[in-house]
Formats: sequence, C-alpha cells, structure tokens
Amino acid sequence: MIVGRLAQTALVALTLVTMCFVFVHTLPGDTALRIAEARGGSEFLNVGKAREIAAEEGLDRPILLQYGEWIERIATGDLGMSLVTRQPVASELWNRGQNTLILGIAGWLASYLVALPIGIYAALRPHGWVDKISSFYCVTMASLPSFLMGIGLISIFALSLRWLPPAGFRSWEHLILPAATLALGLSAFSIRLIRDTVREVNGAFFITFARTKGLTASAALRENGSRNAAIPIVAFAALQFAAVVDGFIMIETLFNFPGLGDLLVSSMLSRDVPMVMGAGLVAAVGYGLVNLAADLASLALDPRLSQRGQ
Amino acid sequence: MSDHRIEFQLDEIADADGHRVVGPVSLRWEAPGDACVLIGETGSGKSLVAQSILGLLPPDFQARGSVWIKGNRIALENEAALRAQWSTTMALVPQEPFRALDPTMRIRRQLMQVKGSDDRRIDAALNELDLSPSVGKAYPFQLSGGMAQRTLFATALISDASLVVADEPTKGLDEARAAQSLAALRRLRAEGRSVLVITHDLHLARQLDGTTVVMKAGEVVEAAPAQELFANPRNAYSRDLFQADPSNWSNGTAHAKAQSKTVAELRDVSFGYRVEAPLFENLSFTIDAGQVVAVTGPSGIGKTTLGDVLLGLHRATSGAVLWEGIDIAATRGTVPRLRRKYQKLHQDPASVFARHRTIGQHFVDLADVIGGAKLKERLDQLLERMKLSARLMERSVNEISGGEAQRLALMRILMLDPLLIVADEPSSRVDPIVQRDVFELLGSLRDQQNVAIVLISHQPRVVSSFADKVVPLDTSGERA
Amino acid sequence: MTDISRRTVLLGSGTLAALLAAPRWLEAQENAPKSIRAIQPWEFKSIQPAESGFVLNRASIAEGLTALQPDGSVVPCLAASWTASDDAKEWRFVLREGIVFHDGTPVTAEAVKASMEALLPQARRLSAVHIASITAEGKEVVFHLEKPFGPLPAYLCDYAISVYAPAAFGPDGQVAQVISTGPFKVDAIELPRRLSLVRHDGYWGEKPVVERAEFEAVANGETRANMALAGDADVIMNIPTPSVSRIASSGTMQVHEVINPRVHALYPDCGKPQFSDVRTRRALSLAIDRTAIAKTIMRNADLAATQLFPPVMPDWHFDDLPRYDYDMAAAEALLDDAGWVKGPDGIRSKDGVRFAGTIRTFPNRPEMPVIAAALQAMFKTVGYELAISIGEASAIVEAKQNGTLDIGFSSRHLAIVPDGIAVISSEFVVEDSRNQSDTGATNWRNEEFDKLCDAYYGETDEKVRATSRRRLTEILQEDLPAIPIVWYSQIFAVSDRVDGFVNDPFEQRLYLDRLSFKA
Amino acid sequence: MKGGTPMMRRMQVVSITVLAVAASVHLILPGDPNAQDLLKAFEGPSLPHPFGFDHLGRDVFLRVAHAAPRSLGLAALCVVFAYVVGIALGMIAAYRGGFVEAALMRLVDLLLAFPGILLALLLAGFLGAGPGPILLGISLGLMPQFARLSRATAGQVLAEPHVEAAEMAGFRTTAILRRHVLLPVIRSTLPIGILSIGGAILSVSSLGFLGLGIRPPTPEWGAMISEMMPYISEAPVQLAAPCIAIFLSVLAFAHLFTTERSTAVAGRPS
Repeated sequence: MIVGRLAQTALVALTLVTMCFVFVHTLPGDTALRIAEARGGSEFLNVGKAREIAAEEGLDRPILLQYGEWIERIATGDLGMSLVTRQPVASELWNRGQNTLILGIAGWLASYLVALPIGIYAALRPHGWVDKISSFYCVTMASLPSFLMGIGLISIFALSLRWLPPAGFRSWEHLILPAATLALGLSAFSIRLIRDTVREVNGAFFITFARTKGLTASAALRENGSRNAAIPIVAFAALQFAAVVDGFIMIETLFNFPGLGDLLVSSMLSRDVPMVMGAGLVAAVGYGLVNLAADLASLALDPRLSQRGQ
Repeated sequence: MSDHRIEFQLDEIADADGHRVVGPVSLRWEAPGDACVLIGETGSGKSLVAQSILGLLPPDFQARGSVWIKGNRIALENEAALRAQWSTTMALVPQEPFRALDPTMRIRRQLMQVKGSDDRRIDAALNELDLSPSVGKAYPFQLSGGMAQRTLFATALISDASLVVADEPTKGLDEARAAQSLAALRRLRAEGRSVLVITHDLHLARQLDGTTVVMKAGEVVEAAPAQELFANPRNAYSRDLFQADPSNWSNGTAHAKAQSKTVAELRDVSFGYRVEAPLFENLSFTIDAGQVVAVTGPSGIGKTTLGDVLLGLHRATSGAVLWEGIDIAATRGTVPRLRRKYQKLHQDPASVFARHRTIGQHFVDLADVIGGAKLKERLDQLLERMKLSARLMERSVNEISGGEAQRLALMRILMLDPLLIVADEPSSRVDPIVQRDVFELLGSLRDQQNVAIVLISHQPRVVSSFADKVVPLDTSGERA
Repeated sequence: MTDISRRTVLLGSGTLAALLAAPRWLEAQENAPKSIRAIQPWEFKSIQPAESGFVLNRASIAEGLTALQPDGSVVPCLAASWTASDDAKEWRFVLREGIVFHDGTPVTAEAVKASMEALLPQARRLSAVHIASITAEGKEVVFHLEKPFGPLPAYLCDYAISVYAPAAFGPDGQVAQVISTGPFKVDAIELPRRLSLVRHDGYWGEKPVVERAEFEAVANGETRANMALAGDADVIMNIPTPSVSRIASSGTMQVHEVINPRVHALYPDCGKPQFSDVRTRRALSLAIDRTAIAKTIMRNADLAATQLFPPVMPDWHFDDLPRYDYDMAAAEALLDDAGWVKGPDGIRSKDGVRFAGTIRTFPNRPEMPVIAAALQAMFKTVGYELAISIGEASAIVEAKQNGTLDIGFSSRHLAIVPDGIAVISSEFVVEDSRNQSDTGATNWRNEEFDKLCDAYYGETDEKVRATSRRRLTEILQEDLPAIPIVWYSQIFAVSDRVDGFVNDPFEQRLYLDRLSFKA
Repeated sequence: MKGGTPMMRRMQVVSITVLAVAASVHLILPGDPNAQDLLKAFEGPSLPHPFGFDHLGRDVFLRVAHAAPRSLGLAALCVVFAYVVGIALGMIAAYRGGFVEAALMRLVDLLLAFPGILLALLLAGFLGAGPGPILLGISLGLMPQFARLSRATAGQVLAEPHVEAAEMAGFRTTAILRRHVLLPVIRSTLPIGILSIGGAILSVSSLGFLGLGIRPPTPEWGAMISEMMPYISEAPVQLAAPCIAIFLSVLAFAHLFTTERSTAVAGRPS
C-alpha cells in the first residue's frame, strides 16, 4: 500500500511537472522577453537582450530536449538554476516551502483545535446553543470567499486595532492573520464533519450495546466511539490539509507572504521554467506525502485496513 | 414473591400518536434457567417487546407495564431504572452481531468492558461457547457470523445478568451455526440464566423447549409450553404457522417425469477469485428440463457463485458451462438469444426492482427483448395466474408486501419464458407462510411448464422435500 | 459526556501554547538592534547592476562617478571633478582621495576602469555614448569617445555603471557579490524581496546615522498601503493614490508627495490605418479628460499632463507649449474630417476598417488599468471602441514586434539619465544605434526629429541645445507619437519615528543614510 | 427537496426568491452598467442609486445587478459541466471496472492534486482572461468529487440485484445505465452538485479578485471588490455591495438543500 502510494505520488508528480512544462511553453508570449522583464523591470525592455538570454539559457533549443535535460537532472536530485534570479531553485523552494509549511500547519492545527471541541460538544448536545451557533458559523464562513475573510481580519486586527502586522513574514505575529484566515475557512467544514461523525458514531448500535454491558454513556463513547469517529475525521483532515495548497495562492497574495503559492504564480508569470517545474514538483510530492500520511493514520486507526493482509 | 422469579407484565406499547401497537403481553420465569420464546412473523411486534423490557424502545414509542426482577418492581415507563439493570440483572444478545461489536476493538477488550469482567470469566465463557482463546485477539471483521454471534452470548455469560434477552439468535445462520446458537442458549440456561428468545425459527423454539408465545399483529394469540403447543396448537394462526414449516411440508410431489432434454450442463467447472483458493473445482453435473437440482452446503462455500457461473454472470476459471449444449463462453452469437431463458430468483425478491422506479416500468422494459405485443399478452395472463392486482404495477417496491414482491419477481422471470431458474435461498428472508407459497409456485412451474430449477439452500430440510437431485458443496467439492 | 470536551479543550490549549512558543528562531530577529525599514514596490530578481542596480543605488549601496541630486543637478560623487576636451571627445574624471570599497580596498582609477569595462556591455543606455576606450591615468579615469558627447556626466549617473570593487566580479565578469562604495553595505540579500544593510564605516562622505537598515520589496500596492496604515515600516514608497487620504488621517505615518520625472502615455501604432493619420491621434487626445483622470484617479489635478515632460525637468518642460485640450466636439469634427464615419453602433469606420483596437497595459502600477477603463468610456463617446488587455509589460513589446499592437499604455521614467535626450532618442528615434529600447513609439518616423537628436549629442553650445530641446518637444506635441495622459507623483509614507527624510523626485536614492530615529 | 422541517422549507423559499431576483433584476433596471461619469466618482448612496457610484463614476447598484446573472450563470455552468463529465466518468468507471476504472480514477486523483486556482491561472494565461479559462479551471477542480461520488454510488447500485436482473433480461448497457443507475446516482450527487454552485461562485469571485475574471469593464463581483478595495474608507457602501451579493447568493445555494448532513457532505472525502 505504501509502495503503491509512493509510486502513485511519483506518477502524479511527473505528470504535474510535465503539465507545468507544457503549459509554460504553450503559454502565449515570448519566454525570453518575459525573463528579461523579470530580471530588469518593465522599462527599457529590449528584444536584443531577450535574444541574448535565450541563447545563454538555451531557450531556443528544441523543447523536448529541454524537457529531457530537466528530467535527467532531476533524476540526480538537481533542480537547476532559476532563469530569473540565477540562484539554485532548490534553495529557493526550500525557503519558500518552509514558510508555506509553517503557515499551513499553523492554520490547519488552529482550525482543528477549534473545530474538535466545538464539533464534539455540538454533537453531544444536538440542537443546543453551541450546536446552533456553530451551524450558523459554518454556513456563514462557508459562504464567504477567503479573500473577504482575509480583508476583514486585516481591517480589524491590523488596521483598526493595530495588534498584528498586516503583511510579510518576519515574526510569528505575522503568521497569525494568514493562519487565522486559513483556519476560519477550514473550520467551517470541519466543525460540521466532526459534529456529524461524532453524532453518527454516538448513535451507532455498538455504543448502545457497550452500554448494556454496564458502561456509562461517556465511557462507552470514549472507549468505543473515539477511534471510530477518528477514522473519518482524520481522513477528512488530511484531505483538507492537502487542499490548502489551493488557498495558499490567495492567502499568500493577500498577505504578501513569501511562500510557495506566491512563488509559483510569480515564476509562472515570469516564465521561470525551472522554478515553475520545481514548485510543481514540490506541490505534487507534498500532496502525495500528505495523502500517504493520511493512509498511514487510517492504517493505524482502522484495524480493518491493517489486518486485512494477514 | 420469590427472589428467583421474574415476571414481565406489559400492558401496552403505544406509538407517537398514542395508538397501541403491542400488548398486552405477560411472561414469567418461575425458576432460574427458565426460557420464554416469542415467535411470530415479521411485524408481529415481538422485537418491541424485547426492547421494552430493556428500556431500548425507539424514541417515539412508550411502554406501560412493569417487570419484577430480583425482588424489585421496575416500571417499564422508567427507562433510566431499566438501564440501571443492564449487565447486573439483564443482558442483551442482539441480532446482527457485526453492528453490535465495535469494529475497531479487539474482542477481548470488548468482553473486558462487561461490568465485573475479568480474565478468568472471559476464558471460561469462551471455553463454554466453544470459542478458541485466539478469538480474544481478533477484531470483529475477522470472525465468521456464527463466531460473532457467540461472542455476544459470551458477554451475557460474563455478566451477572439473571435474564438474558436474545433477539433472533439464529437469523442468517446456516444449520450448523444455528445449532451452535441453540447450544449457547442451552449453556446460558444451564448456568441458571433465564432467557427470553425472540425468533421466527420454529425449529429453535421447539428445541429450546420453554414457554412458547405466539404473537400476531402485536397480540398474543397463544402461549403454552413448547411440547404442548407444537403437538397441539389450538389457535388457527398457530396451526398455519407450523404447517408452513418446511419439515411439515408434504413430501414427494407428483413429479416423476423422466425428461431427457438437458437444459444446462457444467463440465469440469472450477471457479476462484484471483488470489484466493478456488471455491470449487472440477464440478460436473447436468440439469434436465423439469428437474429440480439442489445445491447445498454451509454459508460462504460458494453456492451463490456456482449459480452465477451457471447463469453466465461469472466466467468459470476453467471448464465449460453449456446451455442447450452450447458453450456460453465460446459461442457469443447464440448466447444473447438464450440469455433471457436462464434466470435467477433472487434471495431478496424485492431487490430485483429498483426502488426509484415503479414495478410496471420494470415490466415495460421487457418490451426491449420480447416485443411490445407479447409483453401485453403475457402480462395480462400472468397477473391473473399469479392472482395479482394490476394496480401493483403503479407502485414502487417499497409499497408492496413481501409476498407480493416474491410473486412479482417470479412473474417478471416468467415473462421471459425461462428454461431454467436458479432460485437463490428463496426462503431465507421471508416468513414461513410466504416461504411455503414460493415453493408451491416453483413446484407448479416445474410441473406445468417443464422449467428446470436449481435450488440453492443451506437448509437441508427444505431441500430434502423438494429436490430431484442434490449437489452438496463442501470443501472437497465432490458431486453427488 | 462533558469530561470529553473538557479534556479536548485542555489538550487543545496546551498544543496551541506549544505552537505559539515554538518559533523562537523568528523572535531572535526581533531582538536585533533597531534598524530602519524601507518598503518599495519593485522586486529585485538579480544583483546585476544593469538589472537591479536601481535598487542598489536607491538603497545607498552603490555609487557612480557622478550623482544626480534631488534638485536635478548632476554633481561629483566618486569623481571629485571632471573636465572635457573642447571637442567633447575626451573626458577626465579625477577620483576623490581616500575612498574605500566596502571590503576595505582602496578605490583606484584602475579599479574604476575595470568596473566600467565589465559593466558597459550590459549598460545599454551608455551605448549611446560610443566609448572608444577607458584609461586609468594616476588618479584620473579618462574616457576616450568616438563621437563628441556633451551629456556624459549625466549619463554616468546611470545605475547600470555604478562602481564595484574588483572583488565583486566573478570569473565570468558578472557581479557575484555586491561590493561598492556607498554609505551602506550589504549584510544579507534574499532575492527577490529582502536586503539587509549595515553601515559602511569607511564611507567617504557623511556616514549613516543608523547602523542598520532593511530594504524590502512589497509588490502589491494595497499591501503597502496596509503596512502604512499599520505603521509597519519607516519609509514606504509608491503609496497607491486612493489610500493617501486614509493614511494621512490615520496619523501613523506622514505622507510626502512629489511630482516625478515620469509620464503615463499611450503609444498608438502609427502604422495602423486607424492611427496613420495624425488627425486621429489628435482626436483621441482631445477626447481625453485629463483633468478628471488626474483628479479622480491620480487624486492630484496637477498631474494632468500638458506635455510629455513634467515641470520637474525644467530643461525639457516648456510652460508656453500649447496644452492638450479636452474637447469632444473638436475631436468628433477631426474624425469626421479624416473620413471616419460613425456606424449605427456609434463606432466609426473607414473603408471597411473599424475604428477599434486593444489597449495593452500592465497592473504593476495599479492606476493604469483604471485609467485604461476610463479611456475606454471616453473613446467610445467619439466612436473608438477600445478593448483592454492587462498582462505583462513584455506583452506590449511582443505585440509591437509581431505587429498586433494597437495601443500600448506604458509608464516611462524620463530621467534615469538626467538629460531628457536619453529617453527621447531611445523612445522616438527609429533605426538609430542609440535606440536601445523596444518600448517606445511604434512605426513613427520624423526626419527632423532624428536629425535634431543626432546633432544634440555632439553639441556643446548650451544655447543651441536649448533651441533643439524646444523644437523636439514641439514636434512631439504636434505629432503625438505618444499621447501623454498624466504625470506621476511619488508618494511616500514616512513614520513619525524617524527624522531626516529626503524626497528625491528622481527616485535615485531613498537617502536611508540621512534617516535617524527620533529621541 | 422532499422533507425537512418547516424552517428549512421557509429557507428554501427565501433562497429561491433571492436567486430568482438576483438573476433577473437587471432586466428591469434601465441604464448601462458601464456608463461612467468621472465627476460622480465616489458619490454616496441615494434613492435612484442605492449603492452610490464607484471610482469611475459608475452606478454600483446597476453593476452589482448586471454582474449577478453572469456570476451565477457562470458558476452554475461550471458545476453543470463538471457534473455531467464527472458522473459520466464515474458511471463508466464503475461499470467497466478493471483497467478503465483504475485509469480514470488516477486521472481524477491527478486533478485533485492540481490546485484549481493555479489551473485557472494557467488557463487564463493560455486562453486570455475571460469566461473560458474560468469555466475550464473551476470545472476541472470540481469534477473529481462528482466522479468519485458517482463512481461510489454507481458501484453500489450496480451491485444491486435489480441491475443483475436487468442484465439477465439481456438489455443493452446504455439502457441499464439509464434506467437503473442514472437516477440513484443523480439522487445521491445532485444536492452536492447544487451546493457546489455556492463554492463555484466563491471561486469565480476569487479569480475575479485576482484579476482573472471577465474582461473589464464588464461587471463582476470579485473584480468589483478588488477595484473598490483601496477606497474602503471612502466608499464603504460601494465595496460592501458586491461582498454582500456574493455572500447572499452563496448562502442561498447553501440553503437550497439543507438537511441534517448535507453541509458537511460537500467537503467530505469520498
């Protein structure tokens, strides 16, 4: 299973990177000119300079050859140099990837730290006030685009109250607003899922049967419910974590956060082919690893999966 | 009142609108180890009775009455008080063991959860119920249905309960496993636990030999010790019910025609799913027109799969299936024509009708293969013959009774003018009376239309009274 | 049941505390000595002077032989003085005494010569100069030119040929390390966004007041405005105009505004049938309500362009040039004259050619797409149908190359070389070796203009030069190869915490070295 | 839409009304949403112009109203496209099984791994700004969930005896899929499909906000928000109007099918 997942990840990564490559090359516009603009700014652009860059970086060679070379290099673990900054792609990806990972984990963790207690409480007291308020919260949050949430948080906490910085990433304070934006969006869905799952498990017959063995309601739920509820919740949480990649582009743009999403967009615009492919590779591998982690977690939680082979 | 006597007096169970749905019912266990058995068809309210004693009625139902146990009187209205008895004085052995067991917890830990449980008691209980100690290390999904059922008996055995309520303890189990459940119930009684058994398995009721209560439409029609009741039922419904039991069917129908025409043949057929060991190997037999061939064997041995291979729904791993002498794998051209002549009567007759469509639409579909004119003609004929109302055609499968579904399913097959019908456990999910009906219909088909019937069943009692030929499937896969 | 949720809450808050306590590596940076933080919009993608030199100069890291003062005058910098031969073909620059590079090595004529020679091939604007050779003679750096070239000191302000130490160059002749002579030296570079500066204690001039400075690129204007509102930096450049009043009233930062030597102008393809007739270009110009655009979009009525060069370049700005009028009726009359007939949909056409096209612009300067939208409505009134395409600036160059450009809408800095002739020749002179930009006018040619430009370079008589400037601007005003819309003002937000801010309209330097924290 | 509490039914009626009004109000409003008068820029709300004027002096109410059918229509079209392709793929995968199923589902996984915004961004670069890339980008992002869900449902339905019975009667594959599988698949996926329209509105407006939406000056909510963002203190009503429009229409779609579970199901792994 793990091997299968890894193979699948490799396949997805290769396809994704290939798609990135094909896309960047089929995008309208002159690659060399774009790179010239990215290097030297939008004024005094010069076609001659672009031709020099094309010759220097080998952009005028056959596309398949360039692709083949990239694949060959990647096999040796070398991601190459950025066409724009002329710095190693790997180190840039490492810096940006770290930031994005920190942001992702912070936002994701925060959302579950909020969602778990609220969701569980709402499930145990259906139609109570926590349930009602959280339902309202979920519907509201799910109806707001993430950029509006981000703008709202910036307006309140950075501009009006001036508690937190509005942009950039220089200290952990810079992390709070983007992570909160992420967390608000994620929790809108996770609270509902946790509530529904816990309610369903709590209503399962094996909980009732456990109680006929003499267990109290809370003991039955704790002993027999927690693991059963954890299985779908963990799977969903992992899916959400993998899906935050999408949110990064918006959030990193909004908060001027030096992360992977921002890098991907800007290198796409400047046609920095090795950087785009590197970022695509990291995104795909990251996605695959998160899914692998989810599989492993399910494997650990659900004996039906782990014992089947025996 | 003696401390050992248990008495249950249910005045009524009312639904949300206050209408009485069950009652009155009164049961009593004079001495430890006594048994009461509630029998009756589906919908007779016997399960509600069991739920009311445990305080487990569905939210909209309300019971009135009381139970005396260990010298205390507990009102049935007081669910909290009833629940306080769980495990200490009352225990439940539910039906559908896989819903009752936590799928993510090892059996031993689940047994440990029983109040007052310890290793010694668990080992003793497993031992008493013929379960190996390794069962404790297993997860529920690793157990067979029978083993799972017995682990539920083990929880009752481990508890201190003096009254054990067993709900349909043999449902879905083959004969051998049903016998194990019976043995478990006897063990409980021998240990001095009184038992209340809810079942539609008359055999079980008779074997358990306790006070037997027959219920119909929420009311008790007759109650008497088992021997007395079975020997001499006084109520008309009870008599009907007992008559319908396969063991009471009149044996040897007027069937002795020696038809030479072979409808289907299996030649050295083997089948197995990819990685697993083959279900059966080198199986050969023929089926003649008008013949009833029974395929028997314990659950999970591959009887249904054999039927599917015969019907061309699964492809044999090796060997050949022949329809009227034509290999269905080799000759693609003629098979489509024969296709509709080989049909299957499903285990759950209602399931052959999609819930989202009316019954009639399913019949109209058949115009694709038999033509519109023929469809109309046969439909009218068959409705009359099956004694079914044309109005049923406008309903969906949720709106018809089990008996009607059974007849409609059979009628749908007859529309296709079949040569062979594979009847897959045609009796397992229906009440005895409906079950008898089906067999009568199948019998008349064989006699009047010369249809070959392959009967798949795990109930040798059913088979022996009906089949011309028996193909027992067991691990060796030998033919009869 | 409650004990479960309570437990989870406890567990949750514990983890949250751990999470918040974890990034100590981030906190460490906060404890560093107080430094000035400056924000500007342009990311620096490389350290090559020709590409990102503007950042290195703006951050007071790199310097050239000459420098441009905020008042527009060219003054000595690394060169203490200079002299030119009478034919303006030999220029001698005498270096200041005792200057050292950031690495402590002395600035010698040889080092300057080597730096110049290494950087010149990339410094495209300098190719207008036709340098035959550079020699180092004692304390003097001597430029030998092929043709007379009057404005050389102004050209030497170009950031592309600032002076870098010998150790700055790698074996391939490219700059590998930023080692120059400015008041700040580089502490760390994180391309493309962050530059940490530290005081260059061996600086020849007045040394910076603060020891450290941070120089950061934030491309999004909205984000810069937010940072200004939150007081998240000391100097923020390019505040988007809509946010100015908000920042001013919030009181966290002071707003400083100054008109730049910059213009936002339309570059129609004069080869297209729609624009080959000068009347159509004039008509479109007449249809533009520049005052309204300046007022509502730029928030400064003074920015309505009356000619190409703004008043901040007095040599090239002539108050008495005829202004651009806003006159819809005159515009319509001109178009009628030129034979463009209005169709039933209100759009004109002539000989089957529709009076329509696409304007290409880019979002780096956020007001430009907005201006384009305003133009769309204005042009529609006179019968020109405008579609808007927003992309990268290079898309304009590319469209120009493959002939698909209708109208380019660009922003142009007019004084990277302080003498306006540099931008004029590179934007409007076709087939000239000095034309090193492909962003200028399209398919426009004026022989008189070309000749005047050519003569201007060799001319040393200031009187003749002034007449030429006058005539050159007149031609641009009449023939409209580019239709100026608005000038541009640089808007800074400056923190109340700091003193000594210098507002340089030429955007050459931020003068971080003059800033100090208030006591 | 059967069942549900009276409260839910009321919410459904309100939702349908809100959406119907949003989609049609521009038909009865006179005036050109792109007409501008720079002198009126930032003029506040008045009775004939309830949301005031934007930075170019355009009537914000008119623009919000004219953007509605486009945003809603585009979002609905994205979902319809994704839905039709998704359930077709899901049903084919479930019916054919084996290699076809494996290949189709890996394709779906691949799309899941690809961030939707990035895809739209790429496509916008490729096809130019406009509805085309939005449609493709968002549809391809939504399609996997429909394919997965419908494959799961179709797999279950195909295992039911009525399908086997139909096969034994010798019906054609298309007839079986149409009669026996399609409706249950639609029943199990349609609520999520309708809920996704809300999500698609969010995506459309996000792309508009990033400047990838419909070409200017055509009004679009997300683009209007990004245009008005700098003027947050000067023109709060003009900024709030498109925000509220997005919020209400997404909310309306969320309430079209509110049951005890459906809100969470939309984002649930299958």
